[in-house]
Amino acid sequence: MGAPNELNLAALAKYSNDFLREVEANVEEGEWVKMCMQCGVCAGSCPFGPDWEHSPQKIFMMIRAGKRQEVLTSDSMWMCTSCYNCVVRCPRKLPITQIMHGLATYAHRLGLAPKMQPTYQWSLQFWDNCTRTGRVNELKLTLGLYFKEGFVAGVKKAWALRGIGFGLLRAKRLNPFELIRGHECKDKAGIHRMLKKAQEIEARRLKIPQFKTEG
Amino acid sequence: MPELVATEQTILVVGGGISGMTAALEAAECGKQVILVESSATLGGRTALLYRYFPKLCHPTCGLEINLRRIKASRNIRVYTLAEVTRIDGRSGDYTVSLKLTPRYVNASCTACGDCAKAVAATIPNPWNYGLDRITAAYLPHAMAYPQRFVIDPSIIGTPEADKAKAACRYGAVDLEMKEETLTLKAAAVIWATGWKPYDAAKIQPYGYGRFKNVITSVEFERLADPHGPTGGRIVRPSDGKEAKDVAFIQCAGSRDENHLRHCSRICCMASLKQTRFMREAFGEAAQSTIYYIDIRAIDRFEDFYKQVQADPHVRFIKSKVARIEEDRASADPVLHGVDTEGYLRYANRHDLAVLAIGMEPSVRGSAIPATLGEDSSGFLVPALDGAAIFGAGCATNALDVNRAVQSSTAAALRAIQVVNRSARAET
Amino acid sequence: MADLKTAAYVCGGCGIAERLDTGQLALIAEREGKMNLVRRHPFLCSAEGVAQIQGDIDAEGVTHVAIAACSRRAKTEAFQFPAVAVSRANLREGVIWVRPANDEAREATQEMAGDYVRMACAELKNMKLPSGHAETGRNRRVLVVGGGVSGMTAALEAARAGYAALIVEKGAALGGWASKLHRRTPFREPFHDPVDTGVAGLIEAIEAEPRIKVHLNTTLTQTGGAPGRFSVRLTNASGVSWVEDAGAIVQATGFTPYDASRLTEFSYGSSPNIVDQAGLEELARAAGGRALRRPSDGGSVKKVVFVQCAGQRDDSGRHLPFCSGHCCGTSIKQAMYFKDADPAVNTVVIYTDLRTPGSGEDFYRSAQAKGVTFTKGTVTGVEANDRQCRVSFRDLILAEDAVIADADIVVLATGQVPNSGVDIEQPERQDANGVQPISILNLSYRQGKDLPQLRHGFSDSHFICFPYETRRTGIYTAGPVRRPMDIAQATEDATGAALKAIQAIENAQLGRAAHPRSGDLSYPIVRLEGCTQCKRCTVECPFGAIDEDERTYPVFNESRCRRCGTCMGACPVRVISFENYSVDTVGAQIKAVEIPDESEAKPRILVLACENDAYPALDMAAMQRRDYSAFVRVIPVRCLGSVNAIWVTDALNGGWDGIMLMGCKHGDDYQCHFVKGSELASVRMSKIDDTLKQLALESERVATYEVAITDLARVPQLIDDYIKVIERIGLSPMKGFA
Amino acid sequence: MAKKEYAFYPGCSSQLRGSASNYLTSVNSMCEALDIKMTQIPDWNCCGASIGYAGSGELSRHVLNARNFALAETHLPGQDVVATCAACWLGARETKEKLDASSQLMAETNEALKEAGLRYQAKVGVRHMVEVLIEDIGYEGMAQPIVKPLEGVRIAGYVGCQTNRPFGIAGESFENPMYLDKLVETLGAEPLVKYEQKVTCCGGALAFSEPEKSQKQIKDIVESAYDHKADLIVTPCPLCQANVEIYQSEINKRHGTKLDMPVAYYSQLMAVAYGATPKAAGLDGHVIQPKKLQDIAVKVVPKK
Repeated sequence: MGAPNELNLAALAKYSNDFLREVEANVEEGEWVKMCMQCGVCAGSCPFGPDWEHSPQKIFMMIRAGKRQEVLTSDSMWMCTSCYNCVVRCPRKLPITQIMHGLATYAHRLGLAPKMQPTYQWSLQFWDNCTRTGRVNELKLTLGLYFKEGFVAGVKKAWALRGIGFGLLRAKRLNPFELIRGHECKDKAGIHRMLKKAQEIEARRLKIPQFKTEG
Repeated sequence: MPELVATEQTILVVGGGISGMTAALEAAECGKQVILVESSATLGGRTALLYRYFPKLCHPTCGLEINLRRIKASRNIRVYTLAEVTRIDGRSGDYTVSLKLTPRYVNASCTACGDCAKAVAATIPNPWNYGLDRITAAYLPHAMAYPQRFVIDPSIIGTPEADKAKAACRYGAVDLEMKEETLTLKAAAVIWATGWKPYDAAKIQPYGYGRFKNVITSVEFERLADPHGPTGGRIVRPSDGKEAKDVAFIQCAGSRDENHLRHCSRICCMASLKQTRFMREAFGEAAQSTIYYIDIRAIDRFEDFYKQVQADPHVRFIKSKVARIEEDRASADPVLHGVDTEGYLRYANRHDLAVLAIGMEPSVRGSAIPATLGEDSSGFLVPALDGAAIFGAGCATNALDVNRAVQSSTAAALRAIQVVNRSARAET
Repeated sequence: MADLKTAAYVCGGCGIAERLDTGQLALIAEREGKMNLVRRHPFLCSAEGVAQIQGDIDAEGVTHVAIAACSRRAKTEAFQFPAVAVSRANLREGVIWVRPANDEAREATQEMAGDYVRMACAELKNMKLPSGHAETGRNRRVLVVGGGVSGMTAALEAARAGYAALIVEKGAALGGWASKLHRRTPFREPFHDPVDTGVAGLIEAIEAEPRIKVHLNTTLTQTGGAPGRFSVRLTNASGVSWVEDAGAIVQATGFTPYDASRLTEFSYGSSPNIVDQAGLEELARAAGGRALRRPSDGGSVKKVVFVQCAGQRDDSGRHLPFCSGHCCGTSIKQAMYFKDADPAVNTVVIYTDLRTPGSGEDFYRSAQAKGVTFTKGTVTGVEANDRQCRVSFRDLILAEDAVIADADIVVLATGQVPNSGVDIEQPERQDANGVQPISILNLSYRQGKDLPQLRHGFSDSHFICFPYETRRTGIYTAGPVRRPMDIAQATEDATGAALKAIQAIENAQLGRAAHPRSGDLSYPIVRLEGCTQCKRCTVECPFGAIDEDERTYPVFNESRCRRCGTCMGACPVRVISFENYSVDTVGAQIKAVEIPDESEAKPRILVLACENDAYPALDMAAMQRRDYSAFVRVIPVRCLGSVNAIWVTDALNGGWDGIMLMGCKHGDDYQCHFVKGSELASVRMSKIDDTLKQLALESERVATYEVAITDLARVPQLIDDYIKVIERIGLSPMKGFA
Repeated sequence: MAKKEYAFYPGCSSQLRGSASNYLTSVNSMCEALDIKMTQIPDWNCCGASIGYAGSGELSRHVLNARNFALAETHLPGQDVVATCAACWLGARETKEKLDASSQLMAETNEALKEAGLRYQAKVGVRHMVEVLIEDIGYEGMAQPIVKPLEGVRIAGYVGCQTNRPFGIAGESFENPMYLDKLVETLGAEPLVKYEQKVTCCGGALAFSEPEKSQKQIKDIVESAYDHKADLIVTPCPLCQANVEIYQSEINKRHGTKLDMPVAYYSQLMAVAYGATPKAAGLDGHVIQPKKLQDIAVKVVPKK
């Protein structure tokens, strides 16, 4: 078998704390990752568990094993419904939901998040939508979602879901006027300044390039 | 046992389980005067409620019989049951202890003939079977009970039931006028061997103990397997009395968990491994056990036993902390949900019965130990640093198996003897 | 016995009077039992009943009391008359509680009770109140073999209780294994960091303790005697040899680390960068709190890999099959050496089951908080070049083969091999390190130089409830020689062993038996003039209590004896007996029973039941009112090993129809409190067939059973089934010949 | 008794003309009957919700919530911030706890708030409407105004996730919370205490991005209610309400089921029991009509 000098760099990074430290420094609640004892209760508690590739506990192990690329490009974090089952059951009290969100945010900031992951897109749109006026514009948000894959696809989807749409209209729970003039905060400008500042501060603290808000 | 006048030479042992009995006997057999205090109606403690010990699968009552015979034969031990320490004052070599004696309503004349039990109709949940069955309110705790003397349950005092018991006793042993007494005695040293209690399984919400009939604890399972137990040794489901041939054993039920007990309770892995043998004993080839675990802690020579069980094709090991249990509405089967973390395999396993390998909670908190005696964050007794002669023994000091508990109590006995001998030398 | 005065008391309480004709029983005691004094009482265990007995003892000079009431296990406080010999006829648990209360049962039940009264009287007349042995050893010093943490603790704790102690250490200094450590794992909260080993403190305390004497560079070259009077020849490095006396011995000879060079799969020895846990402690001590350097070139360390269970929990048969218990905690501690000195160092612990029981879980958490990485995996290989090591393993969580190729140091967590001396069963056997052990105690005992060993060479007690009960009375083991353990447990263990040593000293001085017949003053008395030097007693004694003199006569060492009576059972010429338990006390009972002739078609079955398990099981069956045949007569025996073949032949000759022997489980997981007793008995009984042939009797007439104390449902069943067997083969043809 | 006053944080969905506007309507009627004064935090803003994480990052989320706190402190001093939406409550409470715990976060947050001319002084308490009802009013208090007990209505209490975990209602269990059942009982209806899907996740915000997966969850939630012969499902969360109600038609298309289970807010039950008209109870805001409630709501009872 080969002596170390013949080994590739990827192998060298294996099972060092480099990536773990990176996560601790840059990911919300990242300092908890090292405390996982691999019991798997989070994996078994997740409602979308069957649908994702890596369970939280496995993600944590991958972080310790130095699998930076696999972790940050994984779609698993984006499957979190924020149900907090894992959090209340974790015997080590890890704030798993927050860590999953944090990893997702970090992946996005590094531009590694899986572009076509629907929840990824949805999450960005939501943030964009709610921060534009300070309040969510539900109609624009919904339509925005329908039309994100282009106009035709959007029309198709809207048509497919027309039952729901009309139902909500009838129930006065979808308001056409929102397209023209939706809810908004008076001090929009203040909110924008405040959020811009927040992102500067965070970028400063995390020593990473401030990321662009899309749209 | 002769009447003893406690003196500055006396060693007080609190707790009549295997640890307390051991500490008392080892000290007494060194020639020391010992007072052994037990809060329940009989000596024996938790181990008297076990069917078999790991790894030998021998019977706890066998060792209990020997220890009881040693106590009967000893001229140095005085036993108080239904007695609780309410206060300890003084210092090493010179303690004054207050004992609260709860009435048994049966005096020393009792011959354990059982006529009172025949006369009484009222029943209570059987504390010696963790309430899995009921016993008449006039009862002998269990076949090995010592003192071998009946108890009239306080719940029937002042009712006609109690009078029936009194009327039935031909030896004037039933004394309904008994009152709570307080006793003050002197002791040179105190050994605190108050043991442990099973962690409250209902607090482990995802497992539905208390909500789902067929989710029980490992200590309850022990009673099911025991011929002295509520089912006469038949392993059956609480919901429908059907034989439980496919049983799930869930490790770390309350242990190694910041939401419950922070410590590892040490015995649970071994207890479950042992209980898989009960399954084979009861159902032979039809038995199926599954152990859900994080780490199997078959420490030191127990590894041999672990290997034996691993070799049994009727026992399955899944490395997983079970996420939740759901009850099948029709069959009342517990269905376990979780993930086998060795390679990430999701499961939803149906069993006849789920047994929670329940954690060990020290029964120290709330008891009358002087402040100088610390408890650690898990509630275990820690040695006093101020030279107090109050020594922890057994599971009051750490999560221990029987063997280690006995080592610990034997050591505690010597520490107490050191104090007695010191004050004796000081006097002479 | 000049002033022997016997009295029998028949109790009518607990329904005895309703179910039995106590008048007739009293008559039996008087006419057949030949009791000087016979009384009936409606409630004998009452204060006033007891007072009557005591009165007779005081006023009438009664020396022997037969109590016909409940089981000998019941009402022990009431019926405690230390000044006289007492026998008990079990009319309650033994008769009325196991018999249906109806008329057709009445006659047989009454006969049963009658016989038990006859037996109690017969036994009584052959009993003496044990007086205790005259010359007892009075040496009060504890000799401790081994100067490690266990040994030093045992000596110190004994000294603190006021007893002198003598430490014999073969090495040049005290401290043992622990003195080679940099730090140890914490005993008490907070369980966060490695702490001082405490060895220096122990040594200081020992030097400051006037009651403790220490001999370094010294070994035991001969150990003889018994509790209270051990005589030990010591020899030091320069060959000087002398004798020291001791009252009891604690063997705390510790362990030797498993030889890592046997772990070829992990290339131990191929590079200084692959070390075992001992090796890492050396490095840590050398570094003295500063960052550890890479052994090969003193380079700085970036990554350390800990391989758990190295050569442990092994199925291949090449290494240790067991788990050494402390190693997970030790690796955690050692990983902290690195992390505490430099958090940037990567430390990876590869384990299959992380075993940190109790508060060890906190220590585990603390290591994780410090950034120690734990990986569930199995290591398949370790290789090294001049600078770095390469660890190949299966990551069990990520389910893939993985490699750590840049480890600066690899630590192999190897196990503990006990220093338990020579295996007396197979003296040629090498230990797990392939070393031929030399004796530690050099006992001059008939049965071998060292303590008997259990699985894997540990000299542990077999008993779960009685961890200190070795098979050599007065010699107790402590620490890792007993079972694998860490310092915390060894300290506790040594303190307990010190107590047992002190207890042995106190018992020996008073001539009292040690566990399990604690306090028993009886001891084996041998009529040497009748002895044929057959050596059976010396060979069979489970406790090696009997030596042989030059003419191969048995030499009894009372304070080594546990009073099981195995020697008595072994003796073909019946010259061994105890004052209150002998061939006669049982033999007389067998003869006292009334054997009906064939015409009555009432078989008589003798049950010899171990008093520790089978007899309590019968009692508890009775407490649950489980009926069994009225044809059995039960005699409790100290141990089935004490059953002498003559009892069997006498019974058969006397017309008994069958004999059931109920003893404890034997074999690997034996439950016999005297270790070998029940096994020996079953061996002897397998040979009884010849006797049966001589008497032209069916082999079924003698049956041996393993009975556990919980067999309360099974025992009555066994009895009733056996009755069927006897009914099948018919009554004994021997009736009437007696 | 003195009027109880709170700083009301309705949140985006429950505001006027929002997808849960009928929740707001019913809450108003309920509070009126219970003599609770809810004053909206002037110019309140979105909490960022649990789904906003990709774009937001931690600090922005805290800043959004802190802005609402600061506004409440200024304009409604001494009043607890009370949210009716589970996500708003969760987000707000998480921010409060994080800021209380970390002086650094607190400093950074205020540094950002300064841009909007605000300052958060860590004085506000953050609570969910359900907490107010249970802790400040109590079940007996809630029983007081009942004029139309909801007799004979079988109701499955669907608690969902975010009012239950990670914070939950004091004294309730994460796995089997009982407060909705107790409330239902208080109102004279029949609680289905053995309803298994109490705390099953409806998919939350992922109902939009992962419809198939979410609808699988919703299907379980509704079918179990049918198994227990429920007339309707009650919930404290607007997102749960929306998901579980409006996707039933989709599920029927997808799985050929015939789900038609009304899903109401606890506040609607209370409003109806307190004698509100169907409109005042927000019963007109449903895609699946809660007939049993409507029948009771239109019943005329003699004025007390």
